[in-house]
Amino acid sequence: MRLAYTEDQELFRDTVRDFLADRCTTADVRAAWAADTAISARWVELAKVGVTGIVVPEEHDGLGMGDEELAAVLVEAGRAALPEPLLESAVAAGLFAEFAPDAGWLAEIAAGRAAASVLLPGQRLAVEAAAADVLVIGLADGDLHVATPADCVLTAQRSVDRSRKLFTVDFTPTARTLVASDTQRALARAADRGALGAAAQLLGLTRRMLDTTVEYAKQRVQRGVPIGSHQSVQHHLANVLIKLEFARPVVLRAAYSLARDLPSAARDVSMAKIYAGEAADLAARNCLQVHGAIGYTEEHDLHLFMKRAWALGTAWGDAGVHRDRIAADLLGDAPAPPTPAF
Amino acid sequence: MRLAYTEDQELFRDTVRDFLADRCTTADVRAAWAADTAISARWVELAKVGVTGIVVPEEHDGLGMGDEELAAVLVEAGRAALPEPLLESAVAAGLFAEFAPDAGWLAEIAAGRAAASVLLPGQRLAVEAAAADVLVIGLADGDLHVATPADCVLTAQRSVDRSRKLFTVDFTPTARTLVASDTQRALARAADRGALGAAAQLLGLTRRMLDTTVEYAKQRVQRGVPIGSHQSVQHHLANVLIKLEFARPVVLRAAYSLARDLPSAARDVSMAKIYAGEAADLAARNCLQVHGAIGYTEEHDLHLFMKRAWALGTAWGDAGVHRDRIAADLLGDAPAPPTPAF
Amino acid sequence: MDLEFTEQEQEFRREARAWLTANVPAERLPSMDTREGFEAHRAWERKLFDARWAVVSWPREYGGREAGLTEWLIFEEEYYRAGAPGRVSQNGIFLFAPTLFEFGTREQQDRYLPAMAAGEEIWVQGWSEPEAGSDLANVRSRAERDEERGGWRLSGQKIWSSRGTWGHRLFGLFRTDPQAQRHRGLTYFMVDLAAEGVTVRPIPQLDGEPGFAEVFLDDVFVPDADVLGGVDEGWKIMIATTGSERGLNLRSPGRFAAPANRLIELYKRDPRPAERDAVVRAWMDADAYRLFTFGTVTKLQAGGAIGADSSINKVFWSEMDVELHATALRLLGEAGELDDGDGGWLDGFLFALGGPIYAGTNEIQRNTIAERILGLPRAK
Amino acid sequence: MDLEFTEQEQEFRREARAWLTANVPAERLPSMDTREGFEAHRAWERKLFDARWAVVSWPREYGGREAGLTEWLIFEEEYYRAGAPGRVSQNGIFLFAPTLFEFGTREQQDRYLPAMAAGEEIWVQGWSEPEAGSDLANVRSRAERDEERGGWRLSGQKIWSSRGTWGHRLFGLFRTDPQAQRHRGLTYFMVDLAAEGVTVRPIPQLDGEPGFAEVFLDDVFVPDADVLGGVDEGWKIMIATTGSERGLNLRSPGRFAAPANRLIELYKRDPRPAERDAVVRAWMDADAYRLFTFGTVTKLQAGGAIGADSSINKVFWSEMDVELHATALRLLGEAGELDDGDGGWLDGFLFALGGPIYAGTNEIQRNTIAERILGLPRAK
Repeated sequence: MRLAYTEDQELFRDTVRDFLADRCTTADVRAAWAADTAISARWVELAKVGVTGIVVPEEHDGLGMGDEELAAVLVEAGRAALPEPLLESAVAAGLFAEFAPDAGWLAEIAAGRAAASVLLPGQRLAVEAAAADVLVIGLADGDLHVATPADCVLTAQRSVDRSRKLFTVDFTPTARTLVASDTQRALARAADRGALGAAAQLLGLTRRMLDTTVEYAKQRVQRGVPIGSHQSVQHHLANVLIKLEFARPVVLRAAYSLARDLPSAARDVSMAKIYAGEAADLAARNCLQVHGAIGYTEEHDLHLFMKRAWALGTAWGDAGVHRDRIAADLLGDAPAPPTPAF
Repeated sequence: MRLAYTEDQELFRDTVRDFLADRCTTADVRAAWAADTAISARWVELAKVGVTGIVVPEEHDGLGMGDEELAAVLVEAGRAALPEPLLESAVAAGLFAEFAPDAGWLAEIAAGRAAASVLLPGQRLAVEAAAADVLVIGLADGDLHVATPADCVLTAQRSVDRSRKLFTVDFTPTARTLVASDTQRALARAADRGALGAAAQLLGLTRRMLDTTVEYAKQRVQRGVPIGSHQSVQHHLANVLIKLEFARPVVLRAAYSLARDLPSAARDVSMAKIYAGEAADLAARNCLQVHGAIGYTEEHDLHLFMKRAWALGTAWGDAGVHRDRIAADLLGDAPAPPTPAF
Repeated sequence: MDLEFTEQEQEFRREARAWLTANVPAERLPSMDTREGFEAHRAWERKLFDARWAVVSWPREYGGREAGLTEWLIFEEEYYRAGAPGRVSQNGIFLFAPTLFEFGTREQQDRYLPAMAAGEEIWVQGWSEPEAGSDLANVRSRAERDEERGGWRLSGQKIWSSRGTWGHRLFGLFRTDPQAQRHRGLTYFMVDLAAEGVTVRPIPQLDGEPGFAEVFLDDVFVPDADVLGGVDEGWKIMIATTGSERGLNLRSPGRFAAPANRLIELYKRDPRPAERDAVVRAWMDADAYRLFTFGTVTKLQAGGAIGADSSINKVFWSEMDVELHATALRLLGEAGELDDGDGGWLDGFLFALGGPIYAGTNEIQRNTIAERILGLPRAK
Repeated sequence: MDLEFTEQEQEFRREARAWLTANVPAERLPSMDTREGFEAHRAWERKLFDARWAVVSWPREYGGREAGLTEWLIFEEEYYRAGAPGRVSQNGIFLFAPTLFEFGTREQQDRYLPAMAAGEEIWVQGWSEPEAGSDLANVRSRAERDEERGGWRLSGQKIWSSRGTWGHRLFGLFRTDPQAQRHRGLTYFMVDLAAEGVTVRPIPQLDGEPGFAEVFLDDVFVPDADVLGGVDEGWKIMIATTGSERGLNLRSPGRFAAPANRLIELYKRDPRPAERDAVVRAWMDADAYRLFTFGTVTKLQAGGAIGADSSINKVFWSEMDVELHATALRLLGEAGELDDGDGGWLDGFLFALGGPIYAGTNEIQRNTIAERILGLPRAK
């Protein structure tokens, strides 16, 4: 029994962390806010570190890894508030690998020459749908389509996190775009990967908000003492750490279960999304409160992480959706929906 | 618009408060724990102050008052953890006044010569059913019976609050005991009076726990400072006060609505039970925490109030039951049950 | 007890409702913290004022109706119920005006109140300073005597000044006696933001709009006529105003009843049972807040004072407001992260998050409750 | 990552389950804090010991199985799953024994460990004192040297000593150097509660039973043989033990998984949808606690230490335990206020309420988390 990443996994994660510390600063995130798309020159660099091809099979120039490594890296993406559609491209890559391995997209994604957007049954919003090179669209009837932005009518939507370029998608399926049918099971798994990925990012966001606020609380002096010496501030931040430390193994276990397609995988993922979401929610609330007015401005960086946390708390099924799924499984009071409804 | 008791009401309430401070000390409550019944010589004295006959019509030697005055007095009963079945007798008196005014019980109750127990549809537990002089039993079909303990098979149950002498009641209705039929509406109103009365007592219990704990926090010195100077202790107790101060007008409004049989009365009562119950729950939790180990003993008086609070939080419909009723009314997602199910 | 409204009060309600129904703009105005929205909101204030609805509790001579507290509550309920625009003149009419009424000279009142009520002059608060935080006794901005011109020269820096970006006049404390410590030696000034030496730096809030600003004063001349109350008596005067900010005025029950009712509608349109209890909670809390306010009004009408009770009030409404809006966003599901236009739930959420921070953080309010109401020893 | 158990571990689980299934008493034993229940629980300990299940992680020579951490987790899961009685020897085997193993002499270990494991001698903690509160460095009970008899004479007062009413031996700190301040000059003693000069005053807990006691010592002789570790070195030794109390040992995941599963059954028997989310929450929290513990075990097996992380652990389990039991009482509806016999939910609730208080209140734990893990400046 061992609940921890391997040394290799940690090494990879640390490499990505270092890369992001350098190449995804808060100035970079702000640049994504201002741009039409968050996909930048960094995408190719991420590919060079291996990040865009984590779940791309080795025969298509990827790393051939799975949900454990993806989750580890997405924690780092959360910590840096990386704005690129890394998770979406990974979800798409999983579907490509299963249903259209030879369409060429896998190698393109692994090389950072392409980024993907994805729209699963129940979802109405697609991240970066306009700037993505390819859209993977799963329909409720199990049909899987691969399209380009040109095949769709896209309507931009404004997320609270302006670095998330969201669109509603009006898409008319055709025989040309259809790549597979009866893919319900794979689509459900893809949705679980999305939820796990959101959970992982939420962990990283929580850690970043906490670290930032601890630093502030040490340095900010009021009435002659650092505010971090007040018991109320201490308890606000201790409560965040408790939430985070209990969410971490839950997310780790979900990655483990999903990577192995265990029978409990869907429930484990739902629990991960709930715990990581709650940790991030509490972090946003308490870190804002500790900062006070300065945290309430867009000049301070805190808001970049809070807003990403709120957005990802909602995306890929919010707490209510995932709680319903767990309740159905535990209490049997309703049939468990195979996929989170968004 | 005036949300406050009248001067007369306050005068009456203050008289009862003074009486209870003198005649219902924590030693008296402990005596009730040890005895077979909590009905003591104090019952007659309470009658002399007018307390047992608050809702008994004047023509039967009562005060002829209503739910507002009853609630005001029950706040004081809660503050003192008065163990007698004051609320039960008042609920019974209301039903007597409507359906059996001439059975003689009204004057007996007003004079303190009799105490009543009550069992409404859905309730399984009757307070003081063995020592009460009369049991008023409402059945789900609307039949109303008046019985004596001898008409029933009583099985004692142990409440967490040992001063509450609880019994399950095995009662076989007969023509002799039947006093009225089709009393559903009155029974629902009686249940609301019970819930309101419990809410009022919960307010008083909250105040008492808070006051006791504030005193302790001022006096108890650790590491050279009174523990009440710690921000965590201050916030624990401030949170209780906030809950209490927002529950008070809610209970007051419920008494007002029920006294006038307003259309919103049932919803208002449910809200009062929820708010007062939450205030008392938080008070128990936080006051115990501030006391620490000493509060965890039966030697300290705090437990007398905590246990009464837990019991009354459960009795007359707990928060879940009352929330369902409000949700049905507000959201219309289910027909509003006419009476809280217990 | 009497929870009915009098026939006169009901007539007042009908009148307010009728006017609001006829006049509230069908579409939401742009944010008052944009240039365009600021002007649109001023125009709305003018419209209110012309119909004598801008400052219902004020004396008739300044555009009011001399409404009592109950009528004020009724008006506010109707105002929010109608979905009327936010009050761009809020800092002036609710926060500053009570002080001006109590401590201002007749000339000052005549000069400033009508323009304030009509939305002609928007007032800006100058309480916080970068180093003072929430501790106003730490004010460092100073005023030096200028005998020659008959006034004072003000220098220093104010921050978190709501409406500071577009507003016209600032009220706040400046240190007139540099020797005095803490809350002594402070004077209450009214400052023309168009005066020479004033620099305003807008600060974008969480919603991206410059709802507050940093105000730099460099040797800004303020004539004696714009000193409010006595020199060095600013602290005492300020206390009265912060009492208002934390107390009844800023947050009328109507402010929460309206979104709570909208939340019920949102739930009914697309019920998510997992959120049922949170919706019920939001509605109940808004209702409890209304009842609590009724209790306060009853107390005030009997000659009582609010005092530290306003801290209880402030903690409750500010946390309720956050929860109410967070619940709405959850009900919206996937769309919860989106600007939802006329729904305004996301904007409302971001706005609500300021509640537990401003006008004394909720941590400080809880200390106040513990110390001033419960009588616990002072926290260290 | 590897969340499977090895074949050997699974065999260990099967063996434990089989024995427990065959041997756990069908009816709940009376409370261990009554005379009768105390003896019944001791008899159960004896039975466990005879089958070598009393102290699975101990060396074989003292009755253990030299089980590793994972096996210990498995045993605990099975133990609680089987609904086996509470451990009356808990203070000894979990709290004191690690210290005795680390700091005791071979003679002390041989003398005390087997009797402790067999339930023959029940150990009682002597940490708190009436004036010291949770601050053990404030210990005032003193030990004076008795050269003549070769030992020490102990005087003072200990309080909140769990199992103190019926237990046999007490471990705790006494001040051997009256000049030394705070945590210096303290020595770790083992005291025979039958010795002359010892008076035990039982204190009834919330559940009415004397689960803890006040222990008065008046010139009680303790021979040198019963000093644990060096004279004046008690603080260092004590730290090791409180580490255990707050850490892994006292609260195995099985302790919460079992009631969480019972809660699910309770809900299914009579579903109250209003409590659904609380039931799910309780189960999830118990599951999260299990995973957290897996993480801790992984860290320990890799040679890491727990340290201040135990504060995170303690806050979580103690608050989860209260919520879990409060949820059960709500599910019981009207019967939630009743002693429910074998259900034991009310007893469990009252027991759980002690969690946030003992072994360092959760307020102190949160300070520790803030200061020792997050590195915030010391609270004043």
